[in-house]
Amino acid sequence: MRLPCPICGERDRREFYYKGAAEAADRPAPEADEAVWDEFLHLRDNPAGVTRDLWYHEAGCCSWIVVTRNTITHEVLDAALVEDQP
Amino acid sequence: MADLIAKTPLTGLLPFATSDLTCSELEFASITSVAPFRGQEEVVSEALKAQIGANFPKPGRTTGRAHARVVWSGRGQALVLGAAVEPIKGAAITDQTDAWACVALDGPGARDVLARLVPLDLRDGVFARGHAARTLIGHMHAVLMRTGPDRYGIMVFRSMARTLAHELKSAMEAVAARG
Amino acid sequence: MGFSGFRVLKEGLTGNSGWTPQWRDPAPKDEYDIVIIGGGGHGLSAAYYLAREHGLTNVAVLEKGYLGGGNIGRNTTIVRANYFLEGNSQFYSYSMKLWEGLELELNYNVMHSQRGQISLFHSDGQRDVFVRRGNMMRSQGDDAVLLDREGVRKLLPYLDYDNTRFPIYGALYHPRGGTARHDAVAWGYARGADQRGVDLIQNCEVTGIDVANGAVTGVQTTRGAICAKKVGIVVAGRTSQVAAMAGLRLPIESHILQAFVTEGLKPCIDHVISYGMGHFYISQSDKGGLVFGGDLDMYASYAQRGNLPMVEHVMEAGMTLMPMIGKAKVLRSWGGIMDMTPDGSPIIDKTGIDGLYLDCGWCYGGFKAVPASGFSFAHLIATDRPFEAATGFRLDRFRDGYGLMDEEGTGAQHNLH
Amino acid sequence: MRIADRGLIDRSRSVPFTFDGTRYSGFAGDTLASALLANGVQVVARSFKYHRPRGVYSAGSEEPNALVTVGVGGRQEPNIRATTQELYEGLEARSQNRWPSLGFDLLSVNDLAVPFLGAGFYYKTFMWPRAFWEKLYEPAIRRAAGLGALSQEHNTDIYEKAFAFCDVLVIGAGPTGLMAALTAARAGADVILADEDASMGGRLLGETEEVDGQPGHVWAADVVAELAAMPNVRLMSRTTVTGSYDHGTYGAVERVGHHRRRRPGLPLECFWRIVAKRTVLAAGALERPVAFRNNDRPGIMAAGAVRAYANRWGVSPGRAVTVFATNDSGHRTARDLMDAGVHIAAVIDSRHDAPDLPGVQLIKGGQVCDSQGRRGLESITVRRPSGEERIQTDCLAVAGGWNPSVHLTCHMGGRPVWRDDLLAFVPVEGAVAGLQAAGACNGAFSTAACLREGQSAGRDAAEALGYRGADAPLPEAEDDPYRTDRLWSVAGKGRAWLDFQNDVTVKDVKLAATENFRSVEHMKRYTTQGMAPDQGKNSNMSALAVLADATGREIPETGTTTFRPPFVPVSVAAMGAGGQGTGFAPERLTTSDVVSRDMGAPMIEAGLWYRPSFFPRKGEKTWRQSCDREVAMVRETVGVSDVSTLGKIDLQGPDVGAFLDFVYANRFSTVKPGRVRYGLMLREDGHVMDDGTTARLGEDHWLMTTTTAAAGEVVRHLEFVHQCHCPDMDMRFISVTEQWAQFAVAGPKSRDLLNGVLDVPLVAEDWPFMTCGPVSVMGVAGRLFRISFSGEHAYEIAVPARYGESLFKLLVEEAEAMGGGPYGMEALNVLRLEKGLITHAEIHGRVTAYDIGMQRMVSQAKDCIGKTMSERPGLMDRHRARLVGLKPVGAVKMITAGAHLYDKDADPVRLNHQGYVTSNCFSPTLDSVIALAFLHRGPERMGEVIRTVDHVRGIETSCEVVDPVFFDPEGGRARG
Repeated sequence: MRLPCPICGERDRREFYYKGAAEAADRPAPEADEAVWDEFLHLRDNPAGVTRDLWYHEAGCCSWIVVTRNTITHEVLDAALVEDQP
Repeated sequence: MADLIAKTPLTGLLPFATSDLTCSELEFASITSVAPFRGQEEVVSEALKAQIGANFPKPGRTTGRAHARVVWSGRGQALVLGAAVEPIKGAAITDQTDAWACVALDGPGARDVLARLVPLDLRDGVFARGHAARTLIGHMHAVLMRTGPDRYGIMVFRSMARTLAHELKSAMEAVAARG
Repeated sequence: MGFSGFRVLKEGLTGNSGWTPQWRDPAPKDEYDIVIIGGGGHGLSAAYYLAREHGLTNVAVLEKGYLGGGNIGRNTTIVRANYFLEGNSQFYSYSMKLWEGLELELNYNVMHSQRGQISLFHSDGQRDVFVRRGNMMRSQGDDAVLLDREGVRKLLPYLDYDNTRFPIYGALYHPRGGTARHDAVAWGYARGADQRGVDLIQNCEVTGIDVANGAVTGVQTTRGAICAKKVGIVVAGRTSQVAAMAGLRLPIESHILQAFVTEGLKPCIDHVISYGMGHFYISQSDKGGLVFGGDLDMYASYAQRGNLPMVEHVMEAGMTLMPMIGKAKVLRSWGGIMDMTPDGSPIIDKTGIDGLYLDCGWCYGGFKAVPASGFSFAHLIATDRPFEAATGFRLDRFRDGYGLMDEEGTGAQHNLH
Repeated sequence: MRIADRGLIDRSRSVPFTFDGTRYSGFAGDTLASALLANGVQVVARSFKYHRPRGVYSAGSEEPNALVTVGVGGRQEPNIRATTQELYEGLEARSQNRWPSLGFDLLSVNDLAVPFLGAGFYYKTFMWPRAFWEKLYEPAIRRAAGLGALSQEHNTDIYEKAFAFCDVLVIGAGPTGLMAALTAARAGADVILADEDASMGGRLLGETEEVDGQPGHVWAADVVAELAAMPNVRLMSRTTVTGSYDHGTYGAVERVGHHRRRRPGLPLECFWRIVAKRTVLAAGALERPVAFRNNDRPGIMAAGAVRAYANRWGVSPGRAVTVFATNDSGHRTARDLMDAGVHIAAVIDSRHDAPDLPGVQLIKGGQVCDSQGRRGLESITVRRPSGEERIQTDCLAVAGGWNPSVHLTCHMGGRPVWRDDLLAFVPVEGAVAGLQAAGACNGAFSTAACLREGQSAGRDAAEALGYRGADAPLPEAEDDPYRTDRLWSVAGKGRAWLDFQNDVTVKDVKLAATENFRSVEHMKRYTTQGMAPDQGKNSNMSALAVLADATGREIPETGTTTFRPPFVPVSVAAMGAGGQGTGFAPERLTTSDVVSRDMGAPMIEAGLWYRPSFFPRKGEKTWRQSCDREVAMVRETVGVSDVSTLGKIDLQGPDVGAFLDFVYANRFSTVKPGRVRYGLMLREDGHVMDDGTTARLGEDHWLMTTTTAAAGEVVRHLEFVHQCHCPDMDMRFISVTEQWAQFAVAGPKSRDLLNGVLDVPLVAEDWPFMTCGPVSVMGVAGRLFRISFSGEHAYEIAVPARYGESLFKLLVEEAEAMGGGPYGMEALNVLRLEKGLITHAEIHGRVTAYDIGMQRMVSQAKDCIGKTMSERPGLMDRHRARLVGLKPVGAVKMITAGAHLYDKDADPVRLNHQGYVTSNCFSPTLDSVIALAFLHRGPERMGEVIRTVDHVRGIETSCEVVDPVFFDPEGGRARG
């Protein structure tokens, strides 16, 4: 498996750490409802198809990356730095 | 009272050579990490240029020359090898001189040895002289740079010097045994 | 038709002409009291116990492919009861008791083999954690023996004791742990459920769950609509999708776990060995193949196949621990879909919808749970109350923080358990 | 039997070898199989279940029967295919799965019990009595099963792994692959051509058909020579591509040393990860058998293999050869053998309209329905409309049609599609991104078609990458149409084998269908069809057809089982190369490592680091003696310990304070330059992640420390928080763990000791507890931190790592002169336990700040990672197990970590469980065993007497619940 790091280019999967669904980057306000925090931390769409998830180029440039990927085919559709996300 | 005695990371572990390949320790007078603060990339690059004659490198590249080389070492970060760096306004500077075990792998077949350890495309058109990468060597995080047609620089954390030497030696022996 | 050695002899002498189907292939009826979605190990087991324990036989199991085609047929067949957290420990202990009577219960040889499971440790700190585990096991009447390095050497003389990366300090030995023939477990439960009147319906994919006024009324399938008073979802690997049909969003992320089997070899590994430092576990099947596995590939996936970095990691772990397996050749690798939860422990619970029940989140520990999971799920569906040994598997524990069962201690990141 | 003047072997070089101890001789270029056949060895193995005698069946890696063992001890390798094992001088091979000998195998009695050993028989019996399964039945089954044996000794061979990258990977160097590689390479693409065989050419090496007017093997050799001379081509022979993986990654195993005597340093195998932008699969096709009664007898072989043995190795597997064909492949075999002067007793072709074959007895519309022979084949029974007849023969060549090797196109979930004109499955296009199948594996069976498809696939691959060149001209070659009869198994009584290796017969498949194992996956699992070392390469297709027939379905409707990697079995040692010994993970060594070992300190693993356990002195017999002394030393004089392994993170920038406030539970922005503060870091789920001290070195410059084990995790976490949650915070951080060697100097005389090495002595008022600052250590710029993990007046001194060893030596010498010395992890642990300080034994991932009595550190005045979730009711519940100290108060003075806690009079059973012990030690300071534990409602139960029970060790102790800080609770010693 190869992933396109926006900084380093295409690299072997073994250079990356995987965290999970991209919503882990969208932290709720501290005072948000318990249910909102439960959604953020625990509940997942977990799609069988296109998903967005967070990878860390740990053995590379140390960027956190949002990868848009298909969980059935493993096709990679996009990769972008989390920092550059709107 | 005696002075403190300095010891390099690979003392006693290298050099090592096979018939056409050598692996030896690289010693830099200093290694300094330079990380420009937000929006200071240009300023810092200019300051570096003024100080040591080399700009801040683009990702995956080195700048400068043997005794004052700047190697890109990650997101918003580079290592200055050799030349001392005075504080630069607009950048976080840390002394990393003692943090790295540095090795030069030199000779025909160097790429074959690296192919046993590094998950990178090292073909000429892809990883040319002046290129650098953060990657893995074996299971170790590394900085890899190509400094000549058959010459590469490899850096790993100091504490892993013995493992690095062992991995390189095994790969060199296996390559040599194929003849 | 009963199975026995006598029967095998008799059939053998009469040309093996008297064998009959081990289960029927009924057409789905329009309505059942209970529909179980998912004909895997847990679903078949639940159906069996609904009939066996609760006399509920107007039950259908709907399977989109073939019976036992999911993780029950794609695992490393390990059966153990060595959990240490309240909630898990009693459940797996109960499951072990069911395993120990399973052949006679099902009249099916599932080859449950209590060859002993050995969990190695590599530091004093790890030893202390294993002792805590062993004490939990012992305090509920299960078996756990602390072995020192020499004790391990006696049982496993072939490990590398001198030159391995993480030296072996000792092990927690669980003599009742072992393996079972995974497919046979599915088939045994299927045959037992079928014999008691449960309809096992293959090639029948559920495409919708019908809910009216907050209560389930049935399911839509590729073979037509089926009404049901109660519906149980037990579809590891597709849990999130099926639950979404009822509007549920679950604390699950699905991941690949690869496993491997070598060519058949003469007996050399007599136990189940767990090597935590390398995320590696191994046993030898009755056919002689070394069956082993490692950690998740670590990225969400439904592909049922993995990639080389984890393959290599597993093999390297095997080589540092037991370099005698180096010349065994890997014949086949495969990947299962693991429904990972935020604490690494499962869910058997009601949902917010009346009559809709959930049995999921088995991470990569589902095989050994098959008997007790089915038993507990059947109890929940039949009585609307959780079975005592499974009360910890609440769906909302993550939200309120009560009774989290994070055996690994790695926190609310699904893939780390 | 050797045939004169045939083959590509080198008859000038004879090669001696042994099989089961008997000496034989072959020629350079032979495989073990060709040499055994040349020497007339017909029986080479025993089958898996019935222990039937078996002979060589094929000439490739798909071989189902001829599996042998080579080598002994750490080099013993079972299940080597005699068909791919190249002969070399001194090769010693042994047969397997037989006892006492290949000729007389006791377990062949299984063959008499056949009626009782059908598919799935074991699911129906061996259930009574229960205990007999593990004790009697299972061991017997296990002993009988399996093929070869491992020696149970550590591997002694070298294996390696490597990466390779290319534009175009061509898999298989037959006519298709050679043409594809040549076309792509001439266009300018970087090409890797990988082939399983020692010589490239594929089937051209075993056939007599001409290419471009010259023998096929000559054409192949010319192309290989051209490719070898091109700088953009890499030829990888003896390399089997074993699996396709995501995004153009392929696994491949190269047999580097199997074909020769061991050469020192030479790896036996190399496992390659090849990354290709485009791939041409030219894997060819495999010839399938036809099932008929007793079709497993030695001497019955694949027709293509029989003529390959004749054409490539100059061997005839028999003196009177018969052929059983459903297609023209059998005719070619007959023709080639006749040309070589071998007697063809008969050709039996199931096709009534088979083409004529002059010069032999051709039985059109006939079928072979049985075979006879004591060990090997002696005769066959042929059925034709007019009746049955026996024909004497010692070799039957079976041509049942060709199965394209679609495997690599299916590893990523692709399902092959059925072609009724070929009676075979072919790859579905696009099943593997970037891969194109061509030639025989794509259903193109003539040489000309292979060359055409190879050329076009090579061109497409190159063009897709922007390379264009003139095509290599297409050579002339045979373009015969392919047509095979629909014959999978011959009707009749008795056992007709499908899977030779697992002894699965047509009857077994039918029984499975009868018992409603109708899904192909059910049939496979119930009968074990296709699960043997050849992974069903020889048998799956026929078994599928038999199942389709038995269940009244068409073949495509019945479907295939899933093709899984690897394509051929790959050794654990190859894929796990580098792992044996200590290579599984890097070893991290501190600068004091050598000195510590020289002092006799046993080293223990911590994270990936090695740290000294204790420093034994003369006369000390146990670790406890050393540890007690080291503890006393620190409490009374001074001790030195290397703490460099703790993570150190340098943070700079105007927003560091705000950042630290966010990642730590407590506040840091208020720390003054020159001061140090202890911090607690939470995970977002509200549990404790790590702890450590952070020093403010300057206004915008901070240094965070982490625990050794969590250093990597913390850096990753900080990057996550910064990049994902607060990218606008202006700051930079970097690990400086490796830059600094850092030593704890602890004890009442610590300042005195330091003053011996510092250029400017410490002034007490300038260095109160929890301060930091720069120091000069014998002219070297260092850092000093007044912090304590022992509860004593203590410092940590840091110098650049190059001076680490030297400073450590010096500190130790000075300390010893003052009555102190170095201390190791054991003493460090005792010192911290006496002070109730936590490590990851306590913060094990399931505890909260509340559980460890630090809930007040979670600042209510600010947000931080983990704060909201730490306030979940379940995490604040007063019944949670919370940190306490324990001291024994009864007759038993031992408390052990891992013991469980119970009320004093309660039964020690799970339902009464009250908590557990996390850490324990003997405290020489207090002359007592002490322990830290988590106890339900712990802090409310001070003074209560409870019971610890260590069931597995059989220790039960009455304990008093006490404050976790056992020693100097006011902290006067550390501050003083």
